[in-house]
Amino acid sequence: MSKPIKKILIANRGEIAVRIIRACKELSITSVAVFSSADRSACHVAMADEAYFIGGAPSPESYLDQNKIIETAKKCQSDAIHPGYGFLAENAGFARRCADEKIIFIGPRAETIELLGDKIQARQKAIEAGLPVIPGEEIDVADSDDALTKAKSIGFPVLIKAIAGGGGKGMRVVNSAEDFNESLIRASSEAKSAFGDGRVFLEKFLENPRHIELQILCDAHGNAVHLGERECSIQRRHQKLIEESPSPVMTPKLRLKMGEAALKIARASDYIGAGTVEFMVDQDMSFYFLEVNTRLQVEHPVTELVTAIDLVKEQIAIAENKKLSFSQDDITFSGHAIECRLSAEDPQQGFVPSTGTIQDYRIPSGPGVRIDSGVESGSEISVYYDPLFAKLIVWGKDRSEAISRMRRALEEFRISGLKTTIGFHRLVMENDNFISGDFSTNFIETEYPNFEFETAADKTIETAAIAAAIDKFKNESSINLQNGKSSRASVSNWSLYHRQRNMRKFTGSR
Amino acid sequence: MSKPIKKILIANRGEIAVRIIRACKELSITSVAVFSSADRSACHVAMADEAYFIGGAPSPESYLDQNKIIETAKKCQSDAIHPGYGFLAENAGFARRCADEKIIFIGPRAETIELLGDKIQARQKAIEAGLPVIPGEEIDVADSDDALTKAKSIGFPVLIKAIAGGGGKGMRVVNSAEDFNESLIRASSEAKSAFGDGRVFLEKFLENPRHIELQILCDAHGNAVHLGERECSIQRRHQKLIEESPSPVMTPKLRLKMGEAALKIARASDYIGAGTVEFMVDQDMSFYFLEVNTRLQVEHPVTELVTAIDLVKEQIAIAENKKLSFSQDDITFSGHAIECRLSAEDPQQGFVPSTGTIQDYRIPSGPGVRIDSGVESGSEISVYYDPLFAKLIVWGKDRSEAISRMRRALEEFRISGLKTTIGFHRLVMENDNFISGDFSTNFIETEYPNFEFETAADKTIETAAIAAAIDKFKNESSINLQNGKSSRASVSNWSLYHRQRNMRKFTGSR
Amino acid sequence: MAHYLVRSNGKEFDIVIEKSGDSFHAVVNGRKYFVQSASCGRSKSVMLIDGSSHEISIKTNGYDNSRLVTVGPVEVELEIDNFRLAQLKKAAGNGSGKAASKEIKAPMPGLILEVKVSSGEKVEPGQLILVIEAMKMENAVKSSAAAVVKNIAVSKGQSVEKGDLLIEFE
Amino acid sequence: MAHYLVRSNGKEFDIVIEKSGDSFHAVVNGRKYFVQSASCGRSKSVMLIDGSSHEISIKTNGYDNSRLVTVGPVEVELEIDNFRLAQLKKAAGNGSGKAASKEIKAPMPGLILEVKVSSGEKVEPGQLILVIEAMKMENAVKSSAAAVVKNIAVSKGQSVEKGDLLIEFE
Repeated sequence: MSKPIKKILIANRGEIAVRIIRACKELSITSVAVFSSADRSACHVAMADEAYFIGGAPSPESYLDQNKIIETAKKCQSDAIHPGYGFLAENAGFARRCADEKIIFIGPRAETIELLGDKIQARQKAIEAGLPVIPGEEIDVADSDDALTKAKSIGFPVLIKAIAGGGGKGMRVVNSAEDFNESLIRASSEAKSAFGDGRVFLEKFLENPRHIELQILCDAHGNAVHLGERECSIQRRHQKLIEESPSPVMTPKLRLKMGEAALKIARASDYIGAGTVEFMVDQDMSFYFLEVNTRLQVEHPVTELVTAIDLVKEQIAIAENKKLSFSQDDITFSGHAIECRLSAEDPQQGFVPSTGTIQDYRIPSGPGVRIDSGVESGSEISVYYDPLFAKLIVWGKDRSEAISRMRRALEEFRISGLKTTIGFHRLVMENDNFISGDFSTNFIETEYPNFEFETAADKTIETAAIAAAIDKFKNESSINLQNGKSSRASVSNWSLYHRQRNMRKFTGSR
Repeated sequence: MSKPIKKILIANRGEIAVRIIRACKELSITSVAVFSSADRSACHVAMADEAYFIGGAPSPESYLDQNKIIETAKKCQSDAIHPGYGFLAENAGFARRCADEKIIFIGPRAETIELLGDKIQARQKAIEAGLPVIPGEEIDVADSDDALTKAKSIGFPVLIKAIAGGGGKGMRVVNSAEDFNESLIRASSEAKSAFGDGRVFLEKFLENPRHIELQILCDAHGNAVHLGERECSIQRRHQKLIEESPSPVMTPKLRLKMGEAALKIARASDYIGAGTVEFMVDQDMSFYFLEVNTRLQVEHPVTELVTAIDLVKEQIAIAENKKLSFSQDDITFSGHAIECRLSAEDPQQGFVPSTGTIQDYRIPSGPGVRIDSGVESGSEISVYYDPLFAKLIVWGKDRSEAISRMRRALEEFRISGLKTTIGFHRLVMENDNFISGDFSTNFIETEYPNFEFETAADKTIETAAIAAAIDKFKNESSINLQNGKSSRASVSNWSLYHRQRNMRKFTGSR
Repeated sequence: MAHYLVRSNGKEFDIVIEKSGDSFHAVVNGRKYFVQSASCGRSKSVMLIDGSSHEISIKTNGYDNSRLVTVGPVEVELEIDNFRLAQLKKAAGNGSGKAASKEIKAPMPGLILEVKVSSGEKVEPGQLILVIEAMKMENAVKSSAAAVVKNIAVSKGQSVEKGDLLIEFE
Repeated sequence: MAHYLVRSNGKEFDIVIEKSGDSFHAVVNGRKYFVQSASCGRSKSVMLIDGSSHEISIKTNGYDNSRLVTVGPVEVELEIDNFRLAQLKKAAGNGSGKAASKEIKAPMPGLILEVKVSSGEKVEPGQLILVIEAMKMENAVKSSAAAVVKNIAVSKGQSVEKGDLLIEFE
């Protein structure tokens, strides 16, 4: 029996909190934001119907504090909690606590999160369900000699990755035995600090693979569908930068096979909710199960644009115990969607985070453009959270239209006050290998080694120089007028006024 | 044979110029803006690749000056001119001049514009093509007695409308013989000043009709399709305010019939390009031919959202002599789209135009929201041009989702510095008769007689009062601190600094 | 602690504000609220009243006591005074109750197309007084009551700004 | 008329600006352009160079001669001087050619996770010096050349701002 949700606490911040609040508003569900001391005036707080303070800026004191979040949900009588992505989204303990407190956790059941969150168990499940996997095994970080032996037997290059978590944290590619030990320690330490679990897994590193993932939706009544794939190969340090759907290399036949594989592991793990089954696809188009993300993905909008299905609303409907309102045959794919993740990072300096107050924020619009943004003019980007500040997603009737639309939209975007990756995305949209669809997860390091990006074109620098000269000329004229330092000995008030009016005219103020 | 267009001069301004520039950018066509002295720093000038000054602020000195526009097009070597809507869009003489100068006019042929621009001829053509028309005839403004006799024979209420032009200008509904004479003079004078042609036509005024129009596309090779209907009944003084597709009363059978009728008149007038065939639909769902608009409509985006066809790009392709890339059977309709026209008008004061400089302009975004805007922060709305500053268009899987999304998007919109119709649109989106789809062209005057709109809710006024009090409290505390007018006799520099820091904290600045 | 009187649209709010740590207590016509307020950019702030979130922007009309407060997408005009000052003003009894309108001002900027009355003429309610063209539309200006025209301040063909005096009645 | 020298990214522009009615003539390294410039809002303007349209925003670094000019979506940093002043500066020959880096500054704000060297230690090019955590990522800071550590300005667990001194070499 379906039970309507009336109030949702969103245990997140930034663009994904805004995304979920928008869905709530359209469903007439009361939205509740929570915020840290760094987010008192953040967009998600301003947009939500209600908002409650939950602690200090560092996430363990606020967005990761289960007690405070549960307490707030109970105090304001929220029926449900949407965790977004990151923070508590894939925390089985938190999902279980919600269940104990009779608060609906908008995500898969705790057991499913637990099973699939452990890469070893998930891999085992995938093997049992008949999915192809990449050769590999768990290693003991303490026994570095044994680990090295195992790495050698798999054969370099190998990939070390955290058993808990994802998103590129606690992940290292090791090309040779010499670098193995340090990488192992770094990966494990990063995993421990990010997920509280230092265990790592070792697997064969595929050369020039593609990262392709399938979106799934499963209700509590045994209905499960996939919503096609997302191509996520454009990555830097295992962090996705650009995603699209369909994949430029996808065929209907391969989509059918990968979709079936995705639904097999979903069924094997009694999956309920929205989820993503990630695969590596090698150069001969063989695919290997990678992991299941038991949450809404950052890149979910590309799927929404090609299927016209609202994934957040579907998540909520599933959490309300509703049946899916469509079957696999009802799902059609139309056109092509691309997403660029816009981050407060400086690509010219190796993508170091850039912090500051956003000024002059102007988002593009017009046909086929969607922005999921978590900031506006006056917002502050702090060191505490993920540097992703907005996602720019476009739809086109085909890939070529989508790329030219993305180019147009990136050109319209304005933001000042800090460095962003917008210019970098503009470069990629002009890159021949990107345009031809011929790329792998090595795209960034192959195309832009040492982060050497083209700077402004000569013509643009000349334009800037002229602009600066005109500006200085105008200011100097204006200062002369204001100070009365005119070449003429005396200027009557009236003629001064008259000249200022003229000046206003030529500067275009009316 | 198709001939690629390389450079388009856009003989327009505001949101429609921006819309066309966006299409040009995505097609790698060089865009050329023209501007009057009131538009030196307007959005369309900033966005175009090139821009040229064409004269004074009043449109006859600039946007309506055919000589200057043709001269500019030749000087900058534009292959084509896109007229947008309004201004020269339906001027057969201008279309003919473009043809003479070997500049492609992006619109129907001059003969078609001439034929259909004359309501009498268009009506005759429609009758010949077998379309149903409303009873009526042309009248002689000078012979008011004869005109009144004709009005009486048709039967009051009657509609007086300008034979030239459209958009509600030179149009009057007359309910009784007493008001007839003055209305006739006003309508004719308005028509003369707007279109240079004071001739008027008299027809039976339908009670509670709907205004439904069909979008057509016809190439130069004899292929013609319709793209479904737009429901445009929400009007004020014959100016459309809200449009949607599909119409809430449309059936597949009626769409087929109206689509066939639209294509009949298109074929009868050798139509080439994008166009709109307008119909009145009465309460028993009989439809009557009204007129053909031989241009892109303001409301074209709702059709784009439900058909996924880019009408501006199709216009350009047709102008390049390309064949339509789809047939009627390829056109499918998905979901529901609604457009709100956002104007600088004050609904509380009878929709009087509001002028000024736009401040704090923030457009909504997120899933299913499109903005076609011609302004940004710092833009000036002057008295010289149409008060429409932006269009907000949403897509939803059904009408109900589209309405709730429109509500959400209108709530996100911010603009200050002048009065707008945004609040009015929010009221309409909550109106039961709008929500049920039960309305006619009389909706505004029936639902909001005397422009008596609900003002801010009591709770909102209370919130504003608290905000003002807190703000005053903060400012007074801050002034006290700055002036050292503390109640304590002396304050050390350090403790003053400390208190200011605290204050910053509680005001949320970091 | 501070005590204010806020008036808007015929409503009065007696408001006492007290600071409480980073936040405030507001007592509004006797009802107590917990208020948090954080600024964002120059003129914007986010205000939480007992947890309810509001995006606020406040514009001051220069030196005086009137404010334009934007609550989300809604604009509210109001006047705020220190409570004691407001009481004094009231006691002084500066007249309320607007006099009947003795003039017509331009409802919008535009061009006078026609003036349909003459000085000394007696007009009926709803009678057409003049026609203004603005943004390509002709707008009829009619009288709201019976009156006698005293002075016509504009003539045909003249451009007017919003608020300009058009007609005075006796 | 005014004469400027603009420098950016190793390029020099000798620019003469002359007013011409509402517009300007700009002679840039001997080439003449017709320039129209209209401001829009506080810091924005639309500039047409021989008809080519550019959206411009200019930020000044306070008192000095450096500017951050945004041309459409592209930021360009440059320096502008009056031409004669620039010539004088050049004649005075204030030293160019940067000295080799003798220190490591924090490339981003963050938390020092580990310091892998000690004072007096000789380091090789590419050697791991320290690890900074920022936005949940660990970032390895390595030496760019062989050097001897003179001073370690930070310690494990310390928060640093971008540009803070981390390590000095001899």
